[in-house]
Amino acid sequence: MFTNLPLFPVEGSVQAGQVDALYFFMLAVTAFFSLLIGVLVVFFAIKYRRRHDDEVGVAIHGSLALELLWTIIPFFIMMVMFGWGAKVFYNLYRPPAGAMEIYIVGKQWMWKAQHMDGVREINELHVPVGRPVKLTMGSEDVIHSFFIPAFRVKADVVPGRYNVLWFTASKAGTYHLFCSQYCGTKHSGMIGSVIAMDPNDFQAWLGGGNASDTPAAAGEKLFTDLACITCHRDDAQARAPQLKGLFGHTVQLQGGATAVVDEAYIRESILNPQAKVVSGFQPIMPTFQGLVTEEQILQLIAYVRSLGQVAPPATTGGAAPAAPQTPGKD
Amino acid sequence: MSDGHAHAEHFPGRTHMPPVHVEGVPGAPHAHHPKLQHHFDNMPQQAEASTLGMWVFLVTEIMFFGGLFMAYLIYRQANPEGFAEASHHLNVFWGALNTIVLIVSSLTMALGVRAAQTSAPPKTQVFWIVVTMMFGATFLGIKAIEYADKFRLNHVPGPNFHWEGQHAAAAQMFYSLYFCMTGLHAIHMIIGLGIMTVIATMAWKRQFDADYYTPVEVAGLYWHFVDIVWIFLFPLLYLIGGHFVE
Amino acid sequence: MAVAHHVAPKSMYYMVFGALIVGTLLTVGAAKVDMGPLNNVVMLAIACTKASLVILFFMHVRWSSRLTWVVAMAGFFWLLILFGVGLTDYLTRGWVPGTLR
Amino acid sequence: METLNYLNNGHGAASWLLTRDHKRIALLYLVSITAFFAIGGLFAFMIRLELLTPAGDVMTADTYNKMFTMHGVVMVFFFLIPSIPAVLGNFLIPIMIGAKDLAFPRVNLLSWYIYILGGAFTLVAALSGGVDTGWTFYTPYSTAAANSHVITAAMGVFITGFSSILTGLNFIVTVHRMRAPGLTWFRLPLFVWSMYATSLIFILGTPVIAITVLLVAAERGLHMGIFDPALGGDPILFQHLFWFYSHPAVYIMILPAMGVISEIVQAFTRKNIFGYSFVAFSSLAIAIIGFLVWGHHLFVSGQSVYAGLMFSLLSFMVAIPSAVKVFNWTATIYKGSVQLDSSMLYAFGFIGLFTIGGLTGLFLAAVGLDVHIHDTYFVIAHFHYIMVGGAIMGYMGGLHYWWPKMSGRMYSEGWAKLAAGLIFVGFNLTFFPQFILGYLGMPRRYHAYPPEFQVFNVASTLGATVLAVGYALPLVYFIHSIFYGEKAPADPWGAKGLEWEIPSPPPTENFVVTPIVTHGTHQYAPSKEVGIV
Repeated sequence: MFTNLPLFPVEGSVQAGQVDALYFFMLAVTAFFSLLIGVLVVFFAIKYRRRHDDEVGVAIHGSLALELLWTIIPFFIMMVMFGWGAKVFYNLYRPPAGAMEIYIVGKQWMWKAQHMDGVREINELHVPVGRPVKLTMGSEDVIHSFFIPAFRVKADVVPGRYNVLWFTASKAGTYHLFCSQYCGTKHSGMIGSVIAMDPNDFQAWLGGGNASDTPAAAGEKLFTDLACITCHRDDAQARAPQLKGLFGHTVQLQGGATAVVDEAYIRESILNPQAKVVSGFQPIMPTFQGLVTEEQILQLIAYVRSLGQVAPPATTGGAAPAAPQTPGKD
Repeated sequence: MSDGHAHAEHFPGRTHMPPVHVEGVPGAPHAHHPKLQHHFDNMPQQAEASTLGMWVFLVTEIMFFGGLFMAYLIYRQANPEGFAEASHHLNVFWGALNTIVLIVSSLTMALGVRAAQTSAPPKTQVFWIVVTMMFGATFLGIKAIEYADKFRLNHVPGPNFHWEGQHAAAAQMFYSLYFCMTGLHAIHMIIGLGIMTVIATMAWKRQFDADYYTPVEVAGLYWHFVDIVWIFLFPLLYLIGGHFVE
Repeated sequence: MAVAHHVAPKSMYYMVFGALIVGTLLTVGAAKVDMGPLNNVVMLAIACTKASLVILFFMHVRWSSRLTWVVAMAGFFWLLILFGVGLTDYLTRGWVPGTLR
Repeated sequence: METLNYLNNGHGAASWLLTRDHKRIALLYLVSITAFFAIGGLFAFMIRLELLTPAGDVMTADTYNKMFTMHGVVMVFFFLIPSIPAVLGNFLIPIMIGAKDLAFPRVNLLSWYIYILGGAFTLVAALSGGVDTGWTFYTPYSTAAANSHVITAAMGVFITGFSSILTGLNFIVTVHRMRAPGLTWFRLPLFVWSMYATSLIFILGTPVIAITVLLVAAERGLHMGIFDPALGGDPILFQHLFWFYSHPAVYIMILPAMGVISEIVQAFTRKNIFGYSFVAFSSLAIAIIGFLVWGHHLFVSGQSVYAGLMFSLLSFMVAIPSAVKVFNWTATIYKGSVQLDSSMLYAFGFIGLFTIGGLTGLFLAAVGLDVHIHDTYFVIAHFHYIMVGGAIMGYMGGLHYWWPKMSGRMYSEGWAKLAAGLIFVGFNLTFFPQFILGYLGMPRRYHAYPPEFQVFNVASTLGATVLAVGYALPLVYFIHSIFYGEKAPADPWGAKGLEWEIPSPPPTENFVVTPIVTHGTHQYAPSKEVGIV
């Protein structure tokens, strides 16, 4: 698929068309103004070239009308560019509800992907064509950046937090995956492929893949192994909040604040449990900083999610495990 | 400032001068003050340039500390409880006492500048500057006591950091900021003491009078600025919410 | 001509000094009263007042040229730009549904 | 019998190393900055050499990473930022405002020594094994992961910052307090306006990067942990603080060049600038709005979506004063008396390349489009059009324009035109392909790359070779002119301005009699309003 001299990247996603449309619009406008300036400068330089040594130019001090003209016209053109760019950006960074979810972990110097039904990949990412895919991304060490040129999407992967990226592949094919934030020695080796497949092929690939435990199942196992279950339990002896049906809810914290239970909150609660303690509980949970990897944290999150959430993603096959529906009210 | 300065609002700095000024021609009234540097026209121009220069430098100092205050702002709004908990382990008494010590030193500094302004005898000028330095040193002494305390309690960020309370991570962040901010402030105090030593020596050599006291004035600006930084550091570090709980 | 600078009476310096000490004691006192979020406001208001007193009187800005005023104000104004524009990020994180803090 | 001037008034090393004459300090800067330009250029050449082939086969990945880091650090902090201000600004500001020297000559000399000290730290870091963090020192890579001399390099940047601060402080006080009688603000040469605006950025921005790299050093050396995610620290806060200075730093580079271009365009059209006050105030507008746009470096970092939108809007705003300048220069050429000497060729090159650089900046300001081209070669191409196509073109133009004044000698105009042409062609061949590479998706800082990107990389390396020849030529003919060039008259170009009224080279205290200014610079024709509205 790589031709020898590409001049323009393949449009492999729905987003690519939106970005390219803006690109061509800006290219046209800026080419016009570059040519305008270039032609005027060259034309004036020739027309008004100095013809004898003591010639001087005509004293012109300026023109308010012209100044206003070339302030206001660029201003409006730029407002169009801004508005258009803002619209594209807003779409690029607002994942639709019900997108197929994949967890990504970046570490020096590889990309790890976990599909919700257990398939894991390294430096490859298989996605179906025609379905929104949402990546929740964390980093083990330094800042990386997940970049698929053919999809025109990119987001930094920052240690200590999750960033989200989404796209809908529109054309089957194999595309470059680059790390675009400098991350050390083998930064240029932190590359891979994104393989967009027809939905049927994708299902076949999932089925024939090296599926292990789903993240939720792996998370459940961890939940027991790390003895989380001793405190987070369903009965009256629970010394910690019950996790069933918690995801997506707003919880009341000590000190009066509230927090929405999302990926970021669960992550913080595992690594820095004292930061936001749910009211009515003692701050007794130990930190798991250094005891769990980023992947394991994501598995624990998948497990908590699988215990039920407010608005379960309307996904099937390859998405989050079917979750028991809980009423979406606090 | 006097009439001379009022003009400076409408004309550039050099309009104090008669319009045509030929080098070395008598008639430029202050051209021969021994402290006038060759590239200035007269004493007021030189004095104004120096104070303006110090003010511009203080703006850079504001931005220099500003980066730290920004970090403080971001992390405190992210961990209000952790910061409060960490702050409770600072000794409010020492902090308040040091604030008062610095305010006293600012007063004596201001009186020192005034002594030079009014051509007071060198003894008086030196007296005020030395008193200022003594209070500055007192401040650093108290700071040293506090630092020693933190080292003893292992509240210094790094591998040996130990925290007994609930918010260990936030507390370590707080103390990272505490040591950076107060440490940088202390370095400014030490530099201030160095400057004051020079100023005191110059005052002792009878270099300052009502006609020429720019160095004292400029050094005073610096000293007061360092005081202002502490005026903000004290409540922000020592008095974070909830001292009524105890 | 060089004695252009305003010489303030000693009594003024002592009055400003008194105000600064009172301010310090007030801050310590206010920290012991539970006013909720107002505690921070009161503390910062007192600190700003104290700083203004030092700048206006001890640092002679009260009698200085307009340029000095502008320079002094510019420093604090730029600090507010750093804080204000920087906070637009921190205070709006997670506002768009689906994005995380 | 040579008359006494600043060059022959005192001989020997001490007369230079202890000088307080702004003109001699400018020459000290000229020599040291040229040295750093050569070092930075050498690193650039190594980068282009490696990128000739897709596989990383010329040097190891670690070496390559150190090469682009040192290229960035040296070029940004030790060449571009001080270039025009410290050389041309130092030399010209006192002369242009009719003063004998800057307000604080000793501070001026001190700032050169600080610059050299900071440079020494950086060179020590380079020679003792290098730094591999990128010139941006992003945390947590720089604080936790990098295994190179980060602290030494960070201290180099920290120290050099004070050199910038002192230079900016000196300029601001000088412009406020040292102007000749009658030289009102609106009679100032536009170069002085642009240097004033630049100085504002120096004093308001530089301290922030100073404290930021200090915190990186503290975190790395003392394990303080200000940006450490494990303690709840935010690596993105580093980026905010870093770019609060480092984006305005781009305007530190381009504003002085704009000032130079304004002077050259007026001199070589023998015509006063079109819309003086708009050009003057647009410098201030760029300096001020430039402080509000830093977040466009964080568009894909995980900064909030709304902050991204705001920074996008503000980034578009800063383009308007730049556009105003370009339109005004174009209008100035209209009905001028245009003479295409080498300085003017550089000015034309500047206008063309800056226009492309500025307009591609709009692509990066459009936040939805930036997501794709962020951290790709599109960005590299864009900022090299601004920094090399803009700032260095301005610097070269300024050097050619004022060289007769500085050295007292004329250089070979023919060679100079050839060099200007080579630089223009070489530059475009080097950097234009990188726009295409960037949109194709080639990320920056890549040691090895997929083979389909090779053609453009080869073109780029070829261009870089031409560019290197173009930059080497002036070194040769400028040095040649010092020994063999014919003596320069006071005003070789028939230009107007205080600097052209004193001998070339100027006497030590510039003016024997303090000038009295009655009108603005560059008034060639008797003033009459020509309506074109």
